[in-house]
Amino acid sequence: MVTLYPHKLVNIITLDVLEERLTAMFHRHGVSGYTILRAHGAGASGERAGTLDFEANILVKVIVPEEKLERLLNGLQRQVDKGYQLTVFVADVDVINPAKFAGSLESNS
Amino acid sequence: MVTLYPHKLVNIITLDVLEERLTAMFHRHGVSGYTILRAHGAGASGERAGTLDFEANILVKVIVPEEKLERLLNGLQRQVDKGYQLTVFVADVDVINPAKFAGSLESNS
Amino acid sequence: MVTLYPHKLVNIITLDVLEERLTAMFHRHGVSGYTILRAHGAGASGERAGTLDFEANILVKVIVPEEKLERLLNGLQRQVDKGYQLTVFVADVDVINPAKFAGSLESNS
Amino acid sequence: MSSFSNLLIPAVLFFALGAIARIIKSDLRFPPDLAKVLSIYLLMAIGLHGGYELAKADLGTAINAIVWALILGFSMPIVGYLVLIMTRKVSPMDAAAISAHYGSVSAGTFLTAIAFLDSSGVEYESYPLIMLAVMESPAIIVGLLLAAWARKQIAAGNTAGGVSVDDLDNDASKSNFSHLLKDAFTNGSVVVLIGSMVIGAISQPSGIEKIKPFIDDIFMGVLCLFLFEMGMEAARRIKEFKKVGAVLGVFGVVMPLAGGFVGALVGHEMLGFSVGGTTLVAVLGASASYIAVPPAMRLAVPEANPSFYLTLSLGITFPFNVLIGIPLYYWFATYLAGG
Amino acid sequence: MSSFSNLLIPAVLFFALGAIARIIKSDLRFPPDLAKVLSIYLLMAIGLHGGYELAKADLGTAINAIVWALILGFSMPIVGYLVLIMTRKVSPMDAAAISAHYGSVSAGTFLTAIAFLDSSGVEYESYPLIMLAVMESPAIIVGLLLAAWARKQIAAGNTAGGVSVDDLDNDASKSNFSHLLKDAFTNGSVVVLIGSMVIGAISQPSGIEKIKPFIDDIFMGVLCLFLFEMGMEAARRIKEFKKVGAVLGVFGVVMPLAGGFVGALVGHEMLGFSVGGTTLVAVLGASASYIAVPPAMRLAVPEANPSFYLTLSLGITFPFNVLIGIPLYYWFATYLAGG
Amino acid sequence: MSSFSNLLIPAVLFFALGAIARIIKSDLRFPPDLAKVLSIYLLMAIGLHGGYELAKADLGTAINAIVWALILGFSMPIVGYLVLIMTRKVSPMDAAAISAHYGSVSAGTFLTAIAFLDSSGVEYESYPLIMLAVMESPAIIVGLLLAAWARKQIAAGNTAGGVSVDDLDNDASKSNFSHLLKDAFTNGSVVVLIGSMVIGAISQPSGIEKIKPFIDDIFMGVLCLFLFEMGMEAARRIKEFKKVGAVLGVFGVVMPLAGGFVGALVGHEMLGFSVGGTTLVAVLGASASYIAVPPAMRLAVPEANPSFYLTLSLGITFPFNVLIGIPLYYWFATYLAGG
Ligand SMILES: Nc1ncnc2c1ncn2[C@@H]1O[C@H](COP(=O)(O)O)[C@@H](O)[C@H]1O
Ligand SMILES: Nc1ncnc2c1ncn2[C@@H]1O[C@H](COP(=O)(O)O)[C@@H](O)[C@H]1O
Ligand SMILES: Nc1ncnc2c1ncn2[C@@H]1O[C@H](COP(=O)(O)O)[C@@H](O)[C@H]1O
Ligand code: NA
Ligand code: NA
Ligand code: NA
Repeated sequence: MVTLYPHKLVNIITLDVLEERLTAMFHRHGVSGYTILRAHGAGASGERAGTLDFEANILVKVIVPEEKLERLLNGLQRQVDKGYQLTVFVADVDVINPAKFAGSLESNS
Repeated sequence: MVTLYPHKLVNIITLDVLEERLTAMFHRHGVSGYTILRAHGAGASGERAGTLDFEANILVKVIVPEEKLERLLNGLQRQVDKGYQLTVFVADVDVINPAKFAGSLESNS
Repeated sequence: MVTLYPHKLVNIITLDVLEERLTAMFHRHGVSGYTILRAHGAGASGERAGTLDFEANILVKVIVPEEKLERLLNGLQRQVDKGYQLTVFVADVDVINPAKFAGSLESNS
Repeated sequence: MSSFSNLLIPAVLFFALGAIARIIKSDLRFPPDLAKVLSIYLLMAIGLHGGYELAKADLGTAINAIVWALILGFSMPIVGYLVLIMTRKVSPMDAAAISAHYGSVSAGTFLTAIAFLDSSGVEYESYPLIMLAVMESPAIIVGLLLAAWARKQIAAGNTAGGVSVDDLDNDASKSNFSHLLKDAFTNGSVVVLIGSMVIGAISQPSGIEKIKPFIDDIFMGVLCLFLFEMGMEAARRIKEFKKVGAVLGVFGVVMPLAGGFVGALVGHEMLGFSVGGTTLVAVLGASASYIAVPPAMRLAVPEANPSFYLTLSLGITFPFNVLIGIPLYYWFATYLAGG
Repeated sequence: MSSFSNLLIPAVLFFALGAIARIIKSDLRFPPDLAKVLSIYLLMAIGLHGGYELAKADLGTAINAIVWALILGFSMPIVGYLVLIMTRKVSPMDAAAISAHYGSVSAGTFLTAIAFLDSSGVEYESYPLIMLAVMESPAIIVGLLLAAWARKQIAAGNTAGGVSVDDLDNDASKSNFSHLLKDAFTNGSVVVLIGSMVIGAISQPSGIEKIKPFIDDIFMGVLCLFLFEMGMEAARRIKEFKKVGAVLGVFGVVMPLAGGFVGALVGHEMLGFSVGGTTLVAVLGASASYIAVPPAMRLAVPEANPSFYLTLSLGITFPFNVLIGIPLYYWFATYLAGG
Repeated sequence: MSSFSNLLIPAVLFFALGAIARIIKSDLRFPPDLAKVLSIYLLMAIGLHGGYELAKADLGTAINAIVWALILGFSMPIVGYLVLIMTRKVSPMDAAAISAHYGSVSAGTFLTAIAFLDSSGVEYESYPLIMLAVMESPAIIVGLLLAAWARKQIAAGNTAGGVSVDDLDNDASKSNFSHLLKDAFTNGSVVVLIGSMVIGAISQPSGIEKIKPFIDDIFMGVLCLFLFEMGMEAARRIKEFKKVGAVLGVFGVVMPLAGGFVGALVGHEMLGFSVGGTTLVAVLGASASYIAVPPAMRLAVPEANPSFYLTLSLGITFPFNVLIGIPLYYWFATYLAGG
């Protein structure tokens, strides 16, 4: 029988051009990894059709143990305060291998 | 400390060719935005490999405050009744900026 | 009013080259379908930039009724035991059409 | 050369290679957007080329060709629909969606026919090209009309479902039938093809000269790449043959034969074309769309089962035409010319 | 030929076709990565071509051209900024971001001008090409400086927000201003263009000969495809005109006219170029970037509203230059040469 | 020309430009699917070209070349495996996966060698091309055999893990070793290359003539674009050098030198090729696969650490061969011919 361990999945929808800025932040915030998907969409700032570099969206997914959530959200909030548009939402997920999410990107590289 | 506000995330898996039809519906249903990802997959209707226009999938994500959920799901159900194949699932998510999801696409444009 | 039925959404982040291996497994495990998105990312094994075949990620989503979850997770665990790197996480979702997820891919084709 | 030597044309061989790659279960995958880019290129190139030629052509013959293209495009889906209903193997909605594919045309098949004629050293008129452009839309429209009619019949005894004009929830830009018609004419393939034809016709010759290497020299190679991928897609579809059943499978061969026969007669008798031009009109009659029409049917006739129309047009009729049909229509055109 | 016959150049016609496709709400969609691939190709081709020519060119004139490119690239955003602030329609941050676009250049517009000159049989120097490469970066830098200055002004009365140097949370590789400068020079477009120029200049002639068909023969066709897509993008942006307002809309036409006027004077008076070369320098002055600068501003000036700079550069100035500006600058260059 | 002037070939310069772009941390990014499309094109073009030439070639020599390709492809991974095991720096699984890469070949390196010979005006035989096609698969098979053997050794003292034949959960189409062999032959790269060779050999000459501009004229330019991107990828990998360690790093240089030496001897002594042909066989021996083999190892030897084989083949051996190896092997071939 597979045991499940509760974690938090932080989702961030933002611009493709901010990818490097975000991943640099993840390295500083001790998360163990991230996954990025290309997206398009629309919201308060209009349509982002995704055909030109400057209006393509990405959906970023970061799984963290509950105790790292606060720090990550604070980091994201600071980016928002600076004017970067991030659409952030958090979900509960269960993982099968909690050791994977305890480490940090920095220690890997 | 970042406060989290519970919302609903509606996910819709459907055909790429229906994208415009769905987004037009979102404009009418008062949601504040949407995010679309390209996908492929398989289900009861066979494989959708994504290499030709007519068999590419999309995964559509719409975050709404709880009170708008019913209306959106009803709209989606009506599309299903007309014969359009939609795979719909709903998840609980927490957002950091509830004001973003209270508005509507119509009022933006 | 639309009724919602609780299900499990199994997410798997893995390499693009393992896609066929996973989908073959889904056929054997009686799931009703799957959806696959292309992704890139980073984790303990370094960066997967997605520009070359051998380092592109996929995000696989499989919705199953609760009673099928255990069997699917066991199948995934066996792949991990063999050395295949899978990042697996499970979420609770509600579907509007439970009949869709009761069937199996095998019976379709 | 023997009329069956089309099997030694690179374009046809690449089509076969794609099919073989799929059959031996190769892990070869083409990127998702490649087919789209290649088909935009092909439509742009044939449009420019055709427009340039047509600017020098005879107006009377051009109008005549357009009229016959419209007649073929409107009548063939109706015939197909009636035949399909008579088989009692598919619902009226399926019959409407399938037959729309056969009224329309396949640019891939048309281009393979051109490669065939080129490699046989056979001359051909440029009018069939304008017929290709014209025939994309009418079949879509007839398909929508047939589906609307079938839907009304069904709704008479059953009030649920269907795209009906008074449906409150419908997007204003979609529900209305006039908007569905508009969709048929603003279809992406139609816009690229007709737009490029107009540009080819009105551009300064020096400008056209500058883009010739792009649209002419590398054309055949790009077509090979396109047919390579389409061979894989066709082979994937043919596996679903069993779902479709023998009767529909036969339809997927008989319908192009009938369309090719009628097309050849139109080309020879009505339009007075040479053997090459007659072959091309036959191919227009015989071929079924698998680029422009399937998405249109997905959107406008959601009640139809896509397995049927995709397997028939892409899995059966397309390979049949490429491998067997084209030399056959050519042989028939030669026979007509000699008769 | 009449200087307004540019409307019959295939490149311009495809731009118009793209705009029309969008206006009639065609469902035509280009794959997300196509614009990127096409612009890498175009930058690579013009870089190689230009580098090859420049290797044979006069060093003194080349340096002179570079100096004037720097002067234009640094001064134009400052002028634009002051004008925008005077209109009182946009915030200082918006003014900084918008004006950076006008100091930089649009390779698409430049290439359309070359197509125009080619089809008019007008000769031109190769120096404007090196100016194109040089002008990408200074404007970005000035934009950043203006934004930093505006941010400081705002921060004087308001401690919240903004990219400030002492912000603890900042990524070390981003927060620092010197790193923003570095970004301006390692910008992808700049690297492809300057890298290709160097390769074109130092490669063995036999090697260049082998890649000529790729960079020369198919070039105009690829440009047509690129402008086809850009026509669609421009038309999508022009719809947002109402958000931008009339005053800014006027800026989107007057700024390129002023830039074209100044550029033509520089080309003719300072650099002594022919009518063709003068026209190209005018186009450099007139055009606004919509490939390299928007992402840079998104990243470095997040407080600015992208609707403003995108609608102006892509939706107004770009089509204005392609359809009206280029023949106008050419006419003005002819006038200067004759005067 | 001096044998080190390969550094002035555009293809090599673009490789360097890609590496520089990455080193200066440019934000230049190529779309995810571009490398795939370019490599399909390159394989198709060299296949067609080679098949066309081989149809005119001598059967005896061709068979001889194939036999020697098989010998090289089967023996080199075994030698590599033994050397790696002796270093005691990697596990047996890693040794199996790494050595499979060195038995196989890199089309990018091979094509750069052709650009080098072309620009030096050196003639070469077409047989090495068929050897390229033949050598893709054997190395994969040997890699699988070595891994299976290593796995068995490990399993003797440890029952957990590994792809074992009696594993109940295995997909029937994967678990079975015969299916892994099948995978080696239906590998996408192999299908495109061999399929195109057959098409090139059997097509009518008039058909091949029509696709020549696509496969010949624009070939070098496309290769430049491909190497541009591969330069970026190689530079990204070389950063991981420290993870790999000095001993493995040395292996990444010594192994191609040994392979190039052996390959040159085979080309000159066994096959009697000219200096050009001998250079190409040396490159086949020296180069390591980074397109076909890595995905195959990911799938079949999941226990191996990809960092090792990717850094070695893509980050070390590939740039070494492109920048230093090719002129060296050419010099050695000249020496053999003169000796
Ligand atoms: N309610 C929503 N649901 C899903 N995605 C959204 C929503 N609102 C905004 N987004 C995404 O966030 C991006 C930026 O939104 P905005 O900042 O509101 O313009 C949009 O392009 C969408 O991709
Ligand atoms: N159980 C499932 N889990 C995840 N995605 C599914 C599932 N069933 C269907 N889908 C997705 O929905 C699409 C249409 O499914 P269907 O209507 O069952 O053919 C498929 O192509 C999949 O992308
Ligand atoms: N904490 C995480 N959050 C989101 N995605 C992750 C995380 N860790 C790993 N991944 C994804 O899983 C892939 C493989 O991870 P790893 O096996 O840790 O190298 C990465 O390339 C990421 O796409
Ligand atoms: Na037809
Ligand atoms: Na400018
Ligand atoms: Na080798």
